[in-house]
Amino acid sequence: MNKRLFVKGNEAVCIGAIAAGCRYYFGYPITPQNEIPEYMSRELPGLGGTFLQAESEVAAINMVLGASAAGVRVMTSSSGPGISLKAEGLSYMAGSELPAVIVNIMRCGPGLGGIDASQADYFQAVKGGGHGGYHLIVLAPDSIQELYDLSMVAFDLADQYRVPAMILGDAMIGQMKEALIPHPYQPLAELPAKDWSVTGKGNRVQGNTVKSLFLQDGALEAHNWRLHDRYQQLKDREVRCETIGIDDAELILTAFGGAARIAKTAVSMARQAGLKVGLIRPITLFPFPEQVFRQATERCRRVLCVELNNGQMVEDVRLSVDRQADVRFYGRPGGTGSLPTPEELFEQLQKHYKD
Amino acid sequence: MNKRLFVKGNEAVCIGAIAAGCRYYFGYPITPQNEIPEYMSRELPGLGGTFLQAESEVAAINMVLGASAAGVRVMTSSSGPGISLKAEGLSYMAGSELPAVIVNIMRCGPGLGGIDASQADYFQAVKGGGHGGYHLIVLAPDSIQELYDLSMVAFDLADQYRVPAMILGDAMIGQMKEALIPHPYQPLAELPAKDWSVTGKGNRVQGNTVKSLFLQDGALEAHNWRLHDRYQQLKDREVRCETIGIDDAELILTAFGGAARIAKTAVSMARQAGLKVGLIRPITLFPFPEQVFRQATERCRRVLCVELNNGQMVEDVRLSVDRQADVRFYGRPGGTGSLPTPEELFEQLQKHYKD
Amino acid sequence: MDNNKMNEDVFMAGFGGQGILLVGNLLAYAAIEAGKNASFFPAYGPEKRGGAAMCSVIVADQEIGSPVVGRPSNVLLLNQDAMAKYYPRVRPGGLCLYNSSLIDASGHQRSDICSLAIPANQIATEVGNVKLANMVMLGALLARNPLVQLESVKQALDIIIPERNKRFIPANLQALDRGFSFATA
Amino acid sequence: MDNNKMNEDVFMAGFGGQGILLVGNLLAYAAIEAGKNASFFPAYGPEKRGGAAMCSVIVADQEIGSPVVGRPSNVLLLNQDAMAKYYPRVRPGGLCLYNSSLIDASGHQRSDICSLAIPANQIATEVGNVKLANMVMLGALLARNPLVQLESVKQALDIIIPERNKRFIPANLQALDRGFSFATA
Amino acid sequence: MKKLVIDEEFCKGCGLCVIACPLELITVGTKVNKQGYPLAQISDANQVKCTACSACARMCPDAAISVYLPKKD
Amino acid sequence: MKKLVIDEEFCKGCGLCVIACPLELITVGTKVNKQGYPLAQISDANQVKCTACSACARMCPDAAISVYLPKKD
Amino acid sequence: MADSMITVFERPHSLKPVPSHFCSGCHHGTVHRLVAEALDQLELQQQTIGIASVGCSVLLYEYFDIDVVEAPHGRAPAVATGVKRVHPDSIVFTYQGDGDLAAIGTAEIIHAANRGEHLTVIFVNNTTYGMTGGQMAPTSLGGQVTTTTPYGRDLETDGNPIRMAELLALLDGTHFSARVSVDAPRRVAQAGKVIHKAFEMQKNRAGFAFVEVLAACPTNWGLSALDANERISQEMMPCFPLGTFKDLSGAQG
Amino acid sequence: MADSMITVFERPHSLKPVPSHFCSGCHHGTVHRLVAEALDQLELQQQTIGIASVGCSVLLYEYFDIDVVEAPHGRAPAVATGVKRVHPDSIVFTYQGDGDLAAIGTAEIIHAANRGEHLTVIFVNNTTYGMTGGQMAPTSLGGQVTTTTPYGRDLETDGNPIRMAELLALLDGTHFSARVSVDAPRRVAQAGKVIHKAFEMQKNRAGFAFVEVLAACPTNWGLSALDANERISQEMMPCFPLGTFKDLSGAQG
Ligand SMILES: Cc1ncc(C[n+]2csc(CCOP(=O)(O)OP(=O)(O)O)c2C)c(N)n1
Ligand SMILES: Cc1ncc(C[n+]2csc(CCOP(=O)(O)OP(=O)(O)O)c2C)c(N)n1
Ligand code: SF4
Ligand code: SF4
Ligand code: SF4
Ligand code: SF4
Ligand code: SF4
Ligand code: SF4
Ligand SMILES: [Mg+2]
Ligand SMILES: [Mg+2]
Repeated sequence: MNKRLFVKGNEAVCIGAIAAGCRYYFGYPITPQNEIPEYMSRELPGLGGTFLQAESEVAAINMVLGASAAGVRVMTSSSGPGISLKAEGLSYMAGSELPAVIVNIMRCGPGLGGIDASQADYFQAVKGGGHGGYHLIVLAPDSIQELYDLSMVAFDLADQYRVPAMILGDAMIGQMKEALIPHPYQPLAELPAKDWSVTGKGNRVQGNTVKSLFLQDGALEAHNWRLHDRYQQLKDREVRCETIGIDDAELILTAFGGAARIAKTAVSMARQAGLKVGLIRPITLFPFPEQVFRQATERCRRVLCVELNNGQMVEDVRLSVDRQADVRFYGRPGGTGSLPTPEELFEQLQKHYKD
Repeated sequence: MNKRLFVKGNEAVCIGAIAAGCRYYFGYPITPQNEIPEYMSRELPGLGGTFLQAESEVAAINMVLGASAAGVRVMTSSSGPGISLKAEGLSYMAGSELPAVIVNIMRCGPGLGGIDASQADYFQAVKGGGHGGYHLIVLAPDSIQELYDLSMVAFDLADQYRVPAMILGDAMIGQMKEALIPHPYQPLAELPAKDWSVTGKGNRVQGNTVKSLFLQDGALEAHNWRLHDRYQQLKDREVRCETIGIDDAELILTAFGGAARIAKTAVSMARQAGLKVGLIRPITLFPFPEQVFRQATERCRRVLCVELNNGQMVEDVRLSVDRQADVRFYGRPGGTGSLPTPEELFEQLQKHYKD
Repeated sequence: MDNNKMNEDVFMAGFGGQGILLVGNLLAYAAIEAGKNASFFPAYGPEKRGGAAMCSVIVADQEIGSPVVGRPSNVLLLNQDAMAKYYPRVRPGGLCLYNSSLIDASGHQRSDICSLAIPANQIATEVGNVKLANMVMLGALLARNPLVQLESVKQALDIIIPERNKRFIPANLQALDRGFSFATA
Repeated sequence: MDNNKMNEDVFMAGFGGQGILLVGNLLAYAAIEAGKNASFFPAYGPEKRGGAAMCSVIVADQEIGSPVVGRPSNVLLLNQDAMAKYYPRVRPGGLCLYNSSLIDASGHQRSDICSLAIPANQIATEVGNVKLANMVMLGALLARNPLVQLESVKQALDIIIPERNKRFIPANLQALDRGFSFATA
Repeated sequence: MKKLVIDEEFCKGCGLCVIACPLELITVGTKVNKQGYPLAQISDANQVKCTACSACARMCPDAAISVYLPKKD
Repeated sequence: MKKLVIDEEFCKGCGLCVIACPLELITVGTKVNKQGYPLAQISDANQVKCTACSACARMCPDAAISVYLPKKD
Repeated sequence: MADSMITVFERPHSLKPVPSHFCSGCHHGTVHRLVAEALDQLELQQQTIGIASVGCSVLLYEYFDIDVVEAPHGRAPAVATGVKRVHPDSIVFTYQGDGDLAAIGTAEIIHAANRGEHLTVIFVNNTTYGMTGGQMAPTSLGGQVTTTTPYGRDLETDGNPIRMAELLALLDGTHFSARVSVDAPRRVAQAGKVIHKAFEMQKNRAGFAFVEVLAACPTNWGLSALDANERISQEMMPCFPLGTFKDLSGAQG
Repeated sequence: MADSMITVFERPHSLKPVPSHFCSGCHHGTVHRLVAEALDQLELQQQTIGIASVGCSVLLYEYFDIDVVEAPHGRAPAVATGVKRVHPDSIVFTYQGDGDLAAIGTAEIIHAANRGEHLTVIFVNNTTYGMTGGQMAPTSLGGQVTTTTPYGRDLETDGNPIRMAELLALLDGTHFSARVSVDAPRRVAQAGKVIHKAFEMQKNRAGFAFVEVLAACPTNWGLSALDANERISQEMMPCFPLGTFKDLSGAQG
């Protein structure tokens, strides 16, 4: 066994990124993700990379846009208000087909809200916080190990599909520590050369142009369908999902990220209490594991969706399940003192198991 | 009959706003909505109001936040990239329970995209472009008259529920001209006094505080449930929807805003061709007319959703319809030369009518 | 849709500066003033100058659905590019007037529509200003399809033209008339 | 969940500056070094200083689910506020150690848990620094519930403490020992 | 009668009043308030010496100090 | 042989070259290019007078003007 | 106090009688008091609207007994503009940290100044992001170690300490711009006078008034309250000279 | 041209041989040519990366035969920072309008300058938002009628024309800042020299170089090309004086 590290989630995502060859980070401080810029500021200079604290999140995402256009792996991170400010830049990156990794360690909102764990940015991440109907790849780790692993995956998927990838964590996953077993970076696939990137034209016949403006008749529509195909490919090939005990389940609990961690304990409690409860934990939120839900609910008709918000992923669950399924929701929108406990979720399981 | 005006949609929304007592406008130029700031810059000074061209959309929405906190009716408008930049401010306004009207005359994206009509910001408007899981009231006019009418309604609903209201138009509705019959402003309801606004403390015992930060144990959660209740009230009371010929329909077309205008002609063509086609046109996108869809689809099992995007409202349709219903989608993401024609939609109706 | 009722669409295209949007707007406005329903939907190229310009006008008795049509029934084409792009889209049975001063129609022939060559630039120049070609075209259209009365258009012109340009009205009226009579003849 | 396997949770609370996060982290780290699984989950009040501080530690043989528990089995409470808020939440059958130097427990009585008063500030002051009360509490906990060996914690301390503070290690070890023996006695 | 009143609820023991006083009349002691901060204090003897110049009060970041003078009527 | 070459594809008839030329050698005529712009022009007579000072070319916003001089070998 | 006593110095009325959450020795408390004193002296409390920014001073409304709007990070000048345009007769001030005003809020402060908005801006420069745990601010000094410049701020790559009072003085809309410090009693007194003036100018409708205050953040500087206080004159002032960089209070408002 | 001719003046190679979409008499064309000339002269075309901004000049990549990234409105300096940090040996320039740089992009330009990013910034000041149809820009003159100041820009409420060259000169990271004009042949020549220098400095790794160019927008000014050209010296220069406001090119880079 490799030596285990004992680190915060916020650090794990950096360790993974650096292992995956990311040498550029642009960001702006915001709680509860400050350990990310802080870690990068310590490590990147020694690796010949660049850590730059931007003047704002708006500037940061546009520096990321520039660095990505220049052909390198680059990352930014933020939370709540900062992610909102990146919306325009993200839309431009999606439109310009620029890969990058954006980490959102969710805090609670709306507005200034609070710095505690929340999952209220699900819609923003998955349905597109910015304008113009693009998608991000959205990955939702539920452990420090997975933050590390998915950090690498995020870079690979982003490069492969030329779609920006978001790691959607929350204050719980970002701030907690647990063991991490590092392993060497192994790209998911052979990745395409970035021959579209700007480097100075050099001996190329044509200058490279990275842009999202399409003026010719039909050009923008064609571009959008091309992006749409890309999203379809992601749906076809890149879904990731963890399931526990769904084969004999009478009730399926579904949750992602931090909520899934709490849910896992609740599910164990239920199993110990003799309830046949299973778990579906989407790891990719976009692409959403639609098939898993549909198939599972062909047998097990009842699903309880648990989120740290007032109900967001539950819509994607409802859109995915078999027509006969009965999807219920339990959520807490977060804030100081408002994290649900395993006991509380166990109670919910008991309740929804019965009626 | 009142004298009919012949104006652009962008002007109609201003005429309505001014009739409803809006005297403050803060915005930043962007095509295809420039007639809005231009109209306001001409009219507001003479009415003792303030037109201010902000240094950016970010500044504009925060000026709106300030003016709303100060207790007046205030409006801003933008499109695509500019609306994305307002995401943080909108989340703060939602969190601070500040009423205001935000007009989005959608252009196509993602990124810089193009200035033609699109509806690709549906998700952004309806699911929350900003962080923290709030909602805006979202109104989708499909005519110049309705732009005018809903402009007033938007102010009333915003004030009544203390939820910011968005008018979601598109370049087609914003740029086209047709007749407008003005009528005097009549508030929807007796509106609550803005005793929460900042005016200088004066003789009040307590200073008023407009904020979205809640630090006490449980306070933010309680605040979110309070907002959630407000959203539920909107769903219960404020749904608006137009339906045409759904009682005997074998196929229901659904579309909003500009797409609905094109659809209306296609539906007439279908009826003339003897096809029993109906139309559901959601006017409020949030609250979404869930009941209308559910009831209509208890009888008519097939729905074709048409949008100027790759498929967004169709999700809300699917979430609303009867379990037996079969919801299909036809969309074009927009761009120069990519507006669907009535003939094209008629063809789609024929196709989906059959198989 | 009640077939006894009127529902007419007009599509016009040319390049920016030819006054396409102006006559489209004028026509729709005249229809409104005449108590009909009308919609006007402009579309520009990205450039402010020199790019393509086009617009759709619908005039109807009943409520107007789509302000755009895929295959327009009445079409005014003011330059060669517009001819190339939009002539094929004229609805079978429709009417197409084209500015023969700028358009070489030789490559474009359709027997399923009524095509009419209007030497609009030439007529306009005769009236005194080549920029009035748009009015000539509109006059010609109204001769062939009286969506609104020529008179209504003339009155609308008086309202629509801003004070500082009132002196150009007579020339505009003349251009309308010349187009009208050209197409009537 | 296999009942033969270990799965222990510890919750600690006090005010910022009492070193709650430090001992929580230390305990979890020691468990990791000892080959177990462990999670550490901190929570702060909004203020950097003076506000409340708390954390949860889970030590287990199997995979850890929730890093937080609603009703913790092992609880360390370091000030009066923490006592008021968290004493009632100790799981029935659980263990609660409280810092009796700062806590007046008179209003708090439960017969369904094992409560243990540790005069942590006093013992720490005897060791030489009131700030070591956290170590005293941890030592005491380990005497009552050997989630990890005291020895492992001591080794972990050596790794965790940054070079510039190494000189404080002996006092820390002593505080751990004193807490341990106080609770063993 | 006291010229200098230090409010124990507000004081955070920062010591800025101590360095502000030209006569070095204030010290930070060991007594702590309920927030856990040690408190600034002035002895009765020093109260007499105090010139009510307010330098300490002006420096206090927590507005914990009030200064008074006997009326000279 | 021409010293001044005005590219008809680029010229937009703005007239800035006209005012730039110290010798007033250029005019904007009535001939239009395919973008519809009237074109700047220089007569053969003026070609001879042209000093190739390039003032016109420097002013031209559309880089429509090239200037040449016969080799003096 | 007893009737026989004259009050020489007291907690201003515009401050609520509650202890603050600021760290021991944090100068935010001092600046709060100076603002409250100005409001008291000018009798503006009832007509004043404060705009809180995001930073350690976000809880303005917990301490000032006035109406307050909480602005998003950096946007206080825009929020203030909205408020002031609606209530031109009220007194509107923003209270902003250096991260807030000189980083994310650069555009908003420059354009509020450039428009000559009738605002008073209190700018607390403590060379760091206090609230988020001591990251580099645009005002951090060369070589300053922060949590995001662990090897010291490198002027080549991390940028230079930015002098907002001088920069804003250049704009036509700025009527007053000064830099003060609160690290010694006489400088506190001077700072008080300048802040007073900046509010008085607004009362007189004299346009945009800006006061930068050099302040200590003992916690994130990793210094004791006294050492932190000392750092202001030792390290900050050489880079951020005190002074008045523009004063049009004599000119017509 | 024939072998017997010497080329005195020709379209620069770094420009593609395509007509532009700019209006007749628009100075964007002139500035494009000057930039291309500098790239030609310094032989930088192959290593240059241009950052296009949103405005009438967004189509930079249609005209310059170089690599280009299109930045969101106002963010070109941030995009350029990202590019330059990755390719420190390439030449990176932004080309921005006055709405882009002096309004929405204020924070980005100030901080790029303040960091001393090794960039060349070409700033085309035409006192209006050209692309969107002639709205007020931060640089619009007092009294200027625009589509959003229909009664003329009122300095009291709409703000003052902002002088970016002077403002940026104040920042420590700025190594060069100048204002030029292209309204007369000799000024075009001078502008060319200044732009050349701003690129040369970057080649020499000398830090942030800024060139503001006064330019005409005949279309939105509602003037003929000639009258628009004339307005530059008549109306703009009194407010925006030409000159070099900072030049550290002599100093160590
Ligand atoms: C958009 C956004 N980005 C980042 C943050 C996180 N944040 C809160 S306060 C702060 C900076 C505080 O520094 P400063 O303005 O100097 O105030 P101080 O705490 O030092 O007084 C930051 C970055 C936020 N709340 N919103
Ligand atoms: C975020 C955003 N806001 C607004 C716009 C619309 N917009 C496009 S260009 C422009 C301003 C152009 O003015 P300027 O920068 O001066 O360039 P010019 O066209 O005058 O050269 C604006 C506001 C946009 N594209 N994105
Ligand atoms: S008022 Fe003056 S003399 Fe008295 S304690 Fe304070 S500083 Fe010292
Ligand atoms: S300055 Fe104030 S807070 Fe600090 S020690 Fe003195 S009285 Fe206490
Ligand atoms: S300056 Fe250039 S574009 Fe203008 S008229 Fe002369 S050649 Fe033509
Ligand atoms: S080169 Fe000189 S002389 Fe010749 S046409 Fe041009 S400006 Fe006139
Ligand atoms: S962190 Fe710094 S700025 Fe914030 S309250 Fe503490 S000392 Fe003051
Ligand atoms: S609108 Fe103005 S800036 Fe834009 S191309 Fe035309 S003249 Fe140039
Ligand atoms: Mg600060
Ligand atoms: Mg401009």
